[in-house]
Amino acid sequence: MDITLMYYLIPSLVMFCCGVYGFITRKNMIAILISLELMLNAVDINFVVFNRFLFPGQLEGMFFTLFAIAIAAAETALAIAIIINIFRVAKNIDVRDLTKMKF
Amino acid sequence: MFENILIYFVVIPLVMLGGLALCKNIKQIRAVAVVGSLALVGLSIALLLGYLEQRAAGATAEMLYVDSWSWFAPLNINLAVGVDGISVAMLLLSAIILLTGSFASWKIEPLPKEFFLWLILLSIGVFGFFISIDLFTMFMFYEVALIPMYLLIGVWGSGNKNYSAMKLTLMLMGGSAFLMLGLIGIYYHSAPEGGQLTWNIIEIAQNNAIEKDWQYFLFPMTFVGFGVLGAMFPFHTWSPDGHASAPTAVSMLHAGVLMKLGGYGCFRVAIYLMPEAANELAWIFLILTGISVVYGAFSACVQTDLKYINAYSSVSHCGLVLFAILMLNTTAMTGAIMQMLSHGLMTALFFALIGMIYGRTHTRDIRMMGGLMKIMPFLAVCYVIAGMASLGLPGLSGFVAEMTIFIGSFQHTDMFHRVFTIVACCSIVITAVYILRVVGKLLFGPVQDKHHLELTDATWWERLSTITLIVCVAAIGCFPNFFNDLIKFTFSPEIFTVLGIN
Amino acid sequence: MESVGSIIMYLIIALAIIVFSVLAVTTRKILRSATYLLFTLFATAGIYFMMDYQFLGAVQIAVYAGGIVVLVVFSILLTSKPGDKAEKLASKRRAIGLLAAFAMLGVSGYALLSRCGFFAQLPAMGDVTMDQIGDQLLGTGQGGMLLPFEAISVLLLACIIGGIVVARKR
Amino acid sequence: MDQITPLLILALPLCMFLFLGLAGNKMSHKMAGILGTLGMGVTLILAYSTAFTYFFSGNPDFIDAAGNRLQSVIFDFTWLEFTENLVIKLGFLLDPISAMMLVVITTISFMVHLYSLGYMHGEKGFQRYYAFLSLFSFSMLGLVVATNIFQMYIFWELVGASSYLLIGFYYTKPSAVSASKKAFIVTRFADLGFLIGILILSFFTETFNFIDMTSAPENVLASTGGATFMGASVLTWALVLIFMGGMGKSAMMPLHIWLPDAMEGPTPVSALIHAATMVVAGVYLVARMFPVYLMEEAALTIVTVVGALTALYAAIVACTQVDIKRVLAFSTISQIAFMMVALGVARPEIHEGVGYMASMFHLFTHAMFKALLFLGAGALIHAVHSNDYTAMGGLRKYMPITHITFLIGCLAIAGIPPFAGFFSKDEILVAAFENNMLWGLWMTAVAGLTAFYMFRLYYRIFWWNTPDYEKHGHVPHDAPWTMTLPLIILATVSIVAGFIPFGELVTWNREAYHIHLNWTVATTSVLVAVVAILIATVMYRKENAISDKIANSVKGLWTAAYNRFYFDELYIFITHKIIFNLVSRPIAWFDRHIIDGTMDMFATMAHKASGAIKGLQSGSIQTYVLVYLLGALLLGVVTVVCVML
Repeated sequence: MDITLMYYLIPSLVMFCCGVYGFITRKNMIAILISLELMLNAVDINFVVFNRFLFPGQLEGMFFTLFAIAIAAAETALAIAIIINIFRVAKNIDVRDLTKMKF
Repeated sequence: MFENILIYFVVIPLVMLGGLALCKNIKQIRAVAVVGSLALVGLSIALLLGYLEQRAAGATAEMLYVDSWSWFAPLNINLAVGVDGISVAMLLLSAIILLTGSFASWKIEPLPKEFFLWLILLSIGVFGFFISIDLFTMFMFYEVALIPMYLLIGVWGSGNKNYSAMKLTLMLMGGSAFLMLGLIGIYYHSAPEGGQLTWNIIEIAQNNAIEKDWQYFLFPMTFVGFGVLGAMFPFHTWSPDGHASAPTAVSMLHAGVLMKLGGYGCFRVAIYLMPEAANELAWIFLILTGISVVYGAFSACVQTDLKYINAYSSVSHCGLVLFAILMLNTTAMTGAIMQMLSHGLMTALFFALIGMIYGRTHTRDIRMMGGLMKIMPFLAVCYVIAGMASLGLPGLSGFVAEMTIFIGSFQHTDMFHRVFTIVACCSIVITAVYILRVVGKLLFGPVQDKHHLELTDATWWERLSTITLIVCVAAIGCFPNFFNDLIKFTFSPEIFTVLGIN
Repeated sequence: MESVGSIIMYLIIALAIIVFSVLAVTTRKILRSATYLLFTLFATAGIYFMMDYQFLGAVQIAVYAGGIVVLVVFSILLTSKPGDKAEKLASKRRAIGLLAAFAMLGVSGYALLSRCGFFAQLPAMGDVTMDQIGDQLLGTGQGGMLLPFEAISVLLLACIIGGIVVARKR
Repeated sequence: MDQITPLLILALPLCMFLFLGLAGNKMSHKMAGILGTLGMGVTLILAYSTAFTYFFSGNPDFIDAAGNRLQSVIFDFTWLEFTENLVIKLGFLLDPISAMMLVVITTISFMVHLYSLGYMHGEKGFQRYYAFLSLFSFSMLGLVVATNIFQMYIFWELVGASSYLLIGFYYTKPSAVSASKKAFIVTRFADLGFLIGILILSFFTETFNFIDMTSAPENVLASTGGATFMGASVLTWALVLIFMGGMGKSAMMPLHIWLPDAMEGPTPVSALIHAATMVVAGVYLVARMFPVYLMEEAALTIVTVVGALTALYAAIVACTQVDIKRVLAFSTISQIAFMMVALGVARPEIHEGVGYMASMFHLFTHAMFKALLFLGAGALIHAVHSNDYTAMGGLRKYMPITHITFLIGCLAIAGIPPFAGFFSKDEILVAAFENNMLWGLWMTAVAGLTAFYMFRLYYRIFWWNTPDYEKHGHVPHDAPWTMTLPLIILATVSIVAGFIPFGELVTWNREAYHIHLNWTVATTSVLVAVVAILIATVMYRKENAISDKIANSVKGLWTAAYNRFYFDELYIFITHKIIFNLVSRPIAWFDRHIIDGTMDMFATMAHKASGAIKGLQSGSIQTYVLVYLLGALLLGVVTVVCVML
């Protein structure tokens, strides 16, 4: 049995769909963040496997993943800062209850 | 650029804005406002004299002091200026009303500095509009004049001011939307045989450029667009609410000058550039404006708020302006411009007086007041004079304007126009009814409220403001031929002969 | 034909990714959710190793599993008491989520499977050395990534400052 | 003739108005009164000299070799130029009627100025009063010397306004305010007709100028080209509409309702404006346009009918009124109607248009004796402090001068020779008889009624029984000389004015005409008048119940006449119930609720629409993601399906 490109894409797709599901259904902001990370990861995998299978000599896909990881880290840090700040003010991190900033 | 006198009509207010920004207290603010508006009055008188001199020397061009500076070349937008007799008269009117308006808001509270800033910004729009002969800059100044109105009413107004400010702004903006469509349409059809498109009014008019089919579309657009500001039925309802809520000086400037922008625009753009369509579609608007005239007057008969009465009266009088413009003959159109001048001055006088009375009695309901002649004779006498001007007493401006309109309109060879003229004539009786009703209730009779007995008569700045306006009203009323000649020259016979009208 | 070992390896990794992602979004305890995320991330790192990108795998473990998840866990501990359970999902909400997820799965899966080009074999590739990575990451030549690198670094800086500013006690 | 004198005649009162109006508050009552009176006195002298020059100087500008008087335009300034032909000029037209009017106006006005010094003594707003009097004099003088119809319209409006101001002089009194308002609005309504008439006429003739119109009235008729409107010729329409303006000012039925109420003003004002000068403006207007009216028989017939009806109506009503000023007011209406009838029946072929001459003659004499009567009434009111004759009686002993002068006035108006009224009224009756027997009889009857109600008034005031004046604290006595002097002067004029050879001076075609009494008509009318006076003597000389019995026997008619045949109620019904409640209020409602409601509805609709789609911008990212995803998937599916197909 050959492990072809497809075999890597399927789990990544499942992971992405899980991310979507989580993102839409969860109320806890951290849970949403986790779902977001899942989706990001799925995309990372795709970058890497496409790079590896289709353009083996080059490294752009890998670099993009690298950057994505960096950005994800930055984004998570910032998101968590915001979450904690919100928690401090509202004692709650349920997205549906946080409507104060809406016009 | 600065050798053209016209540009100073925009420069002086700009300098005033700068001066105001530096002001520290109310005295300085007043000084800036009065000195600036005096300068503007002086400038407009200088312009009038210069204009007459040039005409006397045989200048026959339609517009004098014409100049143009490129502003945005790809769309051929220029800052093009030029004046004819009408603009000169309008500029003079605006300057006078700005001056008297400054006096009338001598004690404006709160935020006097901001108030004058917006007021002067508004006047930039007005002056800019009257000196422009480029459709785009004209429109731009038009908008500059409209926007400050929102804040002026919304912040310094009285009563239901938020609603009124919003309504006024939105309705006028609605009109602008039509107008913008019309103006852009004119631009794109300004050169039907190819060549450079232009926004310049004179060029478009001289080439008689716009194709007839397009005129049928563009004429209603522009006429309605400006007509909204001219309080044309059924787009007049912003006027009562807006005027009722606006502070004194704003009411004065708005009814006195801003509504004239509508009439002026209707003439300068809609009719001047698209005479054929104007000729053929006039009947629709004649009906509407004819309704305005009578309907406004009837509505004014039963109002109880002084400002509402005057606002409906403005609807009636401004309706007469548009009515006369649509008659498309020299006499009636001259009358229309005279009516603009006359109405501008006398309605400003009215609003000034109403503001002063309101400032004392804190009510505008005529049922709550009475016998003011005894308490504040000066203001009451001025009010009677204003009323007399409004109902067309000879020797004051209203009579001259109305008669010119009626005579001119009746010269139309078409039966329809003549019958409508007679309908419009009826307004003079109704006007008498509502004016005398107010005068009788407000000024004569016994004093209604004992507290009113302690009120004082006009202060010196109020006297100055009203006397200036009364003198102007009487000047037009007594020496109409001067203004008549000034205005009449403008109506180049060509546009009428082209159409074969009169 | 792959070696049996790599097939088994693949199966474990794929299974782990699928199971732990599903668990991560379905569990009602937020701390568990974070843990499952950690496992998913490890599994992802496994894929990177299988792809012969050792460096990337290491970064994945170090930054993601080591950094981000720890941050997440900390914030969870800061914002919720242990044993807190998310309330049960309303069935409508879950239905919507499931619909979106499955629709996504269906459409994308169909698109994947209908493309036979994706059945490509794993081509041979030499090891990616650190030299190569370094040269290319900070290079300006063909495939050089200096500009994005710099941009990312600025972004990171901005995030650090932003994080401090936002989270700072007033 | 020099231009300075005529210019001064107009300018002096105007300057006096401006001066007194602006600076009046700063000066004392006496000062203002004397200034105003002096100004008017100078104007009087100037006007007299002008009229004298016109009639008797023999200047070729004024009279030609054949003895025909000429119309002479002394000056004519362009005031407002509409088109080349339609120009409003302010000028000074001197011809027999304007010269006569100059005399009438300045005489009465001077008398009133003088009289008011006493009558208005100590009133608040004395200076204002004199300012308004001057304004009125200016406007009225401007009206009569108008060279064109538009100048006349201008001054027509100005007299209306000054009349408004003077009626409302006691502005704290609600009745005065409403009377002034009524006067202005009713006459304004009539002026609308006048204006439309001017519009129509000027549209066809392309001129405002009186001389152009009246010297060649055939051209006026020809210029309309036989156009008709609703069955009547356009010229008839124009003339009738212009006459409508005259009806308003001259208080012809049905536009007369303002005049009785106008008596709310000070009495001297009533004498000047509402008896002698302004109210005859309508007659003057028709006389001015008379040659044009001759072109349309129908228009003249309308003038006659309106005049005749009004004359009878006003005479009947006058028989029942209690307020002495109202009796005089209705008498004025009736007498003006006489003048209208005279114009209406005048034809060139009847004694060379004697009606026209009679009308002007009556205008002249009536101005004198009616002003006399009003000023007399003023003296009475001044003495008794009441307008009602019920508060008077037996006053002949207390106020001899007033009594004699008032009697002279009554005799004059009743048409007893040799007083002025006899001659002028006689000419009117002659003209009426010559035109149509019916009109002659009708007007003779009205003349009889006139004699009756005047003497009814006279007896009720000066005879009847004497109330106990002492009880009320003051005994009536004659007024000071400033008030009695005008009475005496006017009484003298009323006695002698009838002997003025009017026909020599004023005729329709300005040719001299020798008046000769028609003895039949004269005898009849004098007989009727004497009988009427006798009846009045029997009924009212001493206190008795005859009048009450008669009143009770025709109670319905009496009540109706007492209530002026309910014209006021009719007007109030029309204005309040119909115009205000059925027109204005619905329009105002329509404006607020329908028009404005539509505008507000647009706003509300925009508001609602944005409210409806606001939910889409919930700010919930989860929803955004869901929508985005589903949308993207949908697009994907669509693409796939398209690719497959």
